[in-house]
Amino acid sequence: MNAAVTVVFALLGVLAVGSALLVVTTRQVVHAALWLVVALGAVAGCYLLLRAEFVAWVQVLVYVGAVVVLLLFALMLTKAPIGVSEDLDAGLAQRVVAAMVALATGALLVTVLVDGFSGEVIDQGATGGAPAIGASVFRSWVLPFEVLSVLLLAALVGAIVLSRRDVPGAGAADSVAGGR
Amino acid sequence: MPLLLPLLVATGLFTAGLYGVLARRNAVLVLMGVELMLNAANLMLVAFGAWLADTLLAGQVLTLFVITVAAAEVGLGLAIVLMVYRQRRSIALDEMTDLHESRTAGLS
Amino acid sequence: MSAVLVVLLPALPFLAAVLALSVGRAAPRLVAPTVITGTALAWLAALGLLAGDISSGGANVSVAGPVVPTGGPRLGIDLHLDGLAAVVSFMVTTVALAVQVYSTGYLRHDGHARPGPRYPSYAALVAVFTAAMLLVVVADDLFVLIVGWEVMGACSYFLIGHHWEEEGARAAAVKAFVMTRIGDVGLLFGVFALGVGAGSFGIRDVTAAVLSGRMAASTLTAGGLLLLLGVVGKSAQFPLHSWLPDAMAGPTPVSALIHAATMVAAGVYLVARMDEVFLASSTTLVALALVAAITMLGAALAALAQPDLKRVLAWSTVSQLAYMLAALAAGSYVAAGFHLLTHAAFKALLFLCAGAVAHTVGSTLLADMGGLRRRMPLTASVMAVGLLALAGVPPLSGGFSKEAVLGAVEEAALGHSPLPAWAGWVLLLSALATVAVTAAYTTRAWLLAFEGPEAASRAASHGVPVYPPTDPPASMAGPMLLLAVPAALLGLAGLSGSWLPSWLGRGGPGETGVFAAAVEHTLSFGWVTTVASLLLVAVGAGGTFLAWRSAGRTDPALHLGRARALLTEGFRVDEVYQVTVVAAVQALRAVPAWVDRDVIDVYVQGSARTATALGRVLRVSQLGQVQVYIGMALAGATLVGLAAVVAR
Amino acid sequence: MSVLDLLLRLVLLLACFLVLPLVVGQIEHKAMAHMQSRLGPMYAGGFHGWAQLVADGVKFAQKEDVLPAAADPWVFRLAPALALLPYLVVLALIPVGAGQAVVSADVGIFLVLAVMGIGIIGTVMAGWASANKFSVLGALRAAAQLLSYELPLVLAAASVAMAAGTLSLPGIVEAWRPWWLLWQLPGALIFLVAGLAELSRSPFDMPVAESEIIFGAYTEYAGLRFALFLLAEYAGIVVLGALTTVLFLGGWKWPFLVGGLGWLWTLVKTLAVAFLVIWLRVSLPRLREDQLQRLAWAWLVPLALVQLMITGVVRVMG
Repeated sequence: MNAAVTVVFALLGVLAVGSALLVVTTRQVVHAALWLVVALGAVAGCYLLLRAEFVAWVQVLVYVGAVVVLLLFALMLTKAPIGVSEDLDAGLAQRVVAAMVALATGALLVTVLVDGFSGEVIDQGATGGAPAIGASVFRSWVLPFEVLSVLLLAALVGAIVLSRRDVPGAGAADSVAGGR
Repeated sequence: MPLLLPLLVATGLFTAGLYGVLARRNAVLVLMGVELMLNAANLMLVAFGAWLADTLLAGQVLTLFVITVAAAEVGLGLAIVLMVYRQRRSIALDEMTDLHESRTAGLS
Repeated sequence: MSAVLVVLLPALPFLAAVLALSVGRAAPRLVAPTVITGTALAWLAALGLLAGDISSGGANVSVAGPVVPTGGPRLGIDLHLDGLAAVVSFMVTTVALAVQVYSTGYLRHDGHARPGPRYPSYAALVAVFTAAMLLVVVADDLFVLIVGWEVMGACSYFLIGHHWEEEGARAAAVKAFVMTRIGDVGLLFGVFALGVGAGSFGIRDVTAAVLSGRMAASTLTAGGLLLLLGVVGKSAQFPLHSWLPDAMAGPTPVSALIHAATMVAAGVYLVARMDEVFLASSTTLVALALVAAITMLGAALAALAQPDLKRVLAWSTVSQLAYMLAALAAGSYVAAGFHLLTHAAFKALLFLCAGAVAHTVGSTLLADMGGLRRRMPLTASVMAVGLLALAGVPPLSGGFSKEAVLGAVEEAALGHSPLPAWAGWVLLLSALATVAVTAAYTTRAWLLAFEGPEAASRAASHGVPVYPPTDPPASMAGPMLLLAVPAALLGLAGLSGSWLPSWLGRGGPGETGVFAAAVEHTLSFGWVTTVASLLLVAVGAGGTFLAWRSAGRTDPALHLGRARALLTEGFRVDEVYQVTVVAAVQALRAVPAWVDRDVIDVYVQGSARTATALGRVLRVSQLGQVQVYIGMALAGATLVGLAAVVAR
Repeated sequence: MSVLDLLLRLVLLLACFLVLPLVVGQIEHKAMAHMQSRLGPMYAGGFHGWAQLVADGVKFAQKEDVLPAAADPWVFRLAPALALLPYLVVLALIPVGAGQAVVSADVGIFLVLAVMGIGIIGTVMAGWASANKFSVLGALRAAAQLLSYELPLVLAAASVAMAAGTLSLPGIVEAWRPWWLLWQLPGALIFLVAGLAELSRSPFDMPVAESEIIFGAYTEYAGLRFALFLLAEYAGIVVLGALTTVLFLGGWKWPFLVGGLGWLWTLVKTLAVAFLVIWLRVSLPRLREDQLQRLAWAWLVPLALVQLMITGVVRVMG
């Protein structure tokens, strides 16, 4: 891998971390979701540079295309306002503690990682094309794959049961404006 | 490319996500923090997979699985959030404390 | 062929038991045919082996199994059948078969076509017991023998506790288990001592080592005394005898099988099988003789005063077992084996008769009987055969075998055996006294149960429906009649002085040894003892009869006065145990109780109190806010990670 | 490929991206007009008003760029670009002839589907940032519609990919055989219907239903930004036509005139599909919201699964 890739990766990484910080600090709730799109897209770019092509596009398809849309959907259903909301963050004390815990965790991770892997170099990523991934998933990982499919089904059923209103005992009487 | 670069990026994402999970009141924003942390883990998986030049592509396959689980988690999480919103007209996490023990009740 | 039969001997009843247990719930009808078939097949195998033994003048069949790697003395899963084993296994299977058939009738409740719900497990346990006893008989290794020995004990426990809803049955089961266990500990250590001393746990290896003088005298004495402890426990000899009368709480067929003919005979059999070990050490031999002397007379006296027919028989069993041990102490395992056989026959017969009586009267108390001779003629006649045999009246079996024992003991008293002469005299006097007492208590039992007026208050006192006692059904009467034949005629086998010795022979070079000259291998009847014993029988029986007549056909034991209560309670040995052993244990039990309450519980309750107190403190942190929890968890995880980093 | 070559391809792509939607728009104007027994624009440019849309563009450019007072300015401004960009990327991946694509990707069809999903974010952003109830409703409808129809779309495309044994778009065309028209017919129909729904085209145009919610997410837009949304819609038609062509209609293949002129056949087929889309708009009434969801979950998804199963069976047997 040449230096250009490293530089691009570094830029993408800065973009990802920067937008991630904006996700967690912005005081406009929809902006958080939009910054999340940027962060996730940058991570997808990182995958591409690590030659995990398939993973990158799955990231775009599932995260950007579906997860973020769902998040936006939920934000709008819960009446996200335009402009600054004051009630997005917890109190100052909690934020300070949260920052300390997060920084401590980060510092620990950095310490461990630098200690363990400084000097290691990625020569060539294993190419993650669709055929290779497919072969791996359906040969070595077929059992976890099947388990995951069951998990997805369970999540689907759970989400439907949670959101339906004609299930006895589920949901409140009032309704919310929405396109369903 | 030094291996440390993607690892540090992942650490940054994780730290940011952790802060989001801990410091936000809005449940959807907390879920976003969780997504960031999951992405950090994914990035590490892919980076280590690339470093090891794993022919089985374990890192990438696990990343795919994590993405799948994350999708399921978001679907359920948002269903719960909407449910809570329907009940209380609010999704502030610090108001959802009904399950904690009341301070006046004794041990029973 | 013979080897296969030897293996099949214990295997068949065991397989039958397994089968019976597995089908017992689903098809209770099949249980009785299964166990009877298994026992009958084992009986056939024993018959075949016995025929071979008789025709060849001594069986000698060995089956070598796998050798267990112990790193020490040799431990092989070996079986061996000699003449003694062949005869005893035939006896065991015969009694077992009779008991199995008898049980199908005995466990049938009134008005029911089939045996009760506990029958499958009962029948299977009896079959397991039979298999275990046969394993003991044919074992050629002390550990194989112990396996059978312990399985017998367990089966005995379950079968005594058959009526587990009764307090007495439960207590008797536990008592039997614990008391025999005390003896078994001795047996186990004796086996260790002898096995290590001989370099092998094989029975014939041990006896060979004893005969060749390779074993140290101290090892021999210690091992023999420890073995004797096991024998005393299993064969209910003084001082570990008191469980046997209590074990009469079990069903009567069980009493017949286990507590008369087989399990209690296992101790005698063990001594007979390993008599070289006992004969080689005069200390052991004297101990054996004293145990036998004390037990036979004491138990016979206790039998004299019992108000319960089954307890009379139980005490007499204790007494008769002591007779066999006396013969062994005198050095004549042939006489002991002879008495073992005849006793098994007539005592099993007596128990089956007692069962028949109990079954129809609804009680085992002598006071509830009386006048049964007219009501139950068949039972009365076979009971008479058994009682006469027990009293030792020729030409019934017991007469001959008892004479053989007395003859052997007389030889010992005259100094013709390894037993010291003084011990022989003690033994002889005790045995002769026992003859008289035995005649007395058999006469008393007969008079009270079968003569005299019928007990009028029988029904009223026990709430049993009033109906006249009758002879038992065919399933019970058949085995009784079957057993009556050997009980009457088996003694004739002793007419020729050489038949029994050849049948009971070891059939191998083990016959010749340093003690071959000293040990009696023939039956001898002394004129003096024969005449003396016949006179004593007449005295005992006649005295009892006169006492009965003179006291208006009431219990002759009333003449015993104050001693009666003492004898009824078996010389109050249990009370002695109560004030010594039990009291000591109960005193000691305060120590673990104190440790448990004031040491261990303090920690337990302390941890509970600590947890409660900590809970009060930690409850403050339970705000119900999930982020606080996550934050704390992560902070903790970070600290742990930090510690790991720093510590490295 | 050299830099010059790449540059040339990009210029061509941009030209196509600007011209083809205009062509489709003009066809829509005229075809609708004639189907409704009227003439449509006739004067701009001369022959049958061919320059009408160019004139419209100039008009849009002249209009004031209105920003609602309560709007979120950044998101409001960014939304049209985000709605348009994915179609540009997708168009770059379409192979017009053998080896003739601006960019060739190994996982082409997957990439296309992934990128097309992003477009909806532009619509949602527009709807939310407009600070208008109708706009939010429109955005919500659009998002719900996209989430529902993404599944049959992906499944139908997966069927073709399975049939061809590759995810590469040129590879699919190479593997295509005429009898696939029959084999993959249900998949093609599902793909077309789901694509229409993703584009919010009639009869799935509830997100922009002018009689209910004025113009949905685009209500507050005016001038060039509105033009960009319109452009995105027509570019979407072109992309849908091109994708249907490549996946189900054999791309550049035809019984004759193959050598070198494959791109012509691609163009013809694409425009034919685009015409079909216009035809449907004129012919069918708008579905209700619940009918739309029912169609997706009760018909298209099961049908797509059946198609996938048939494809699988044929592949394994063959």
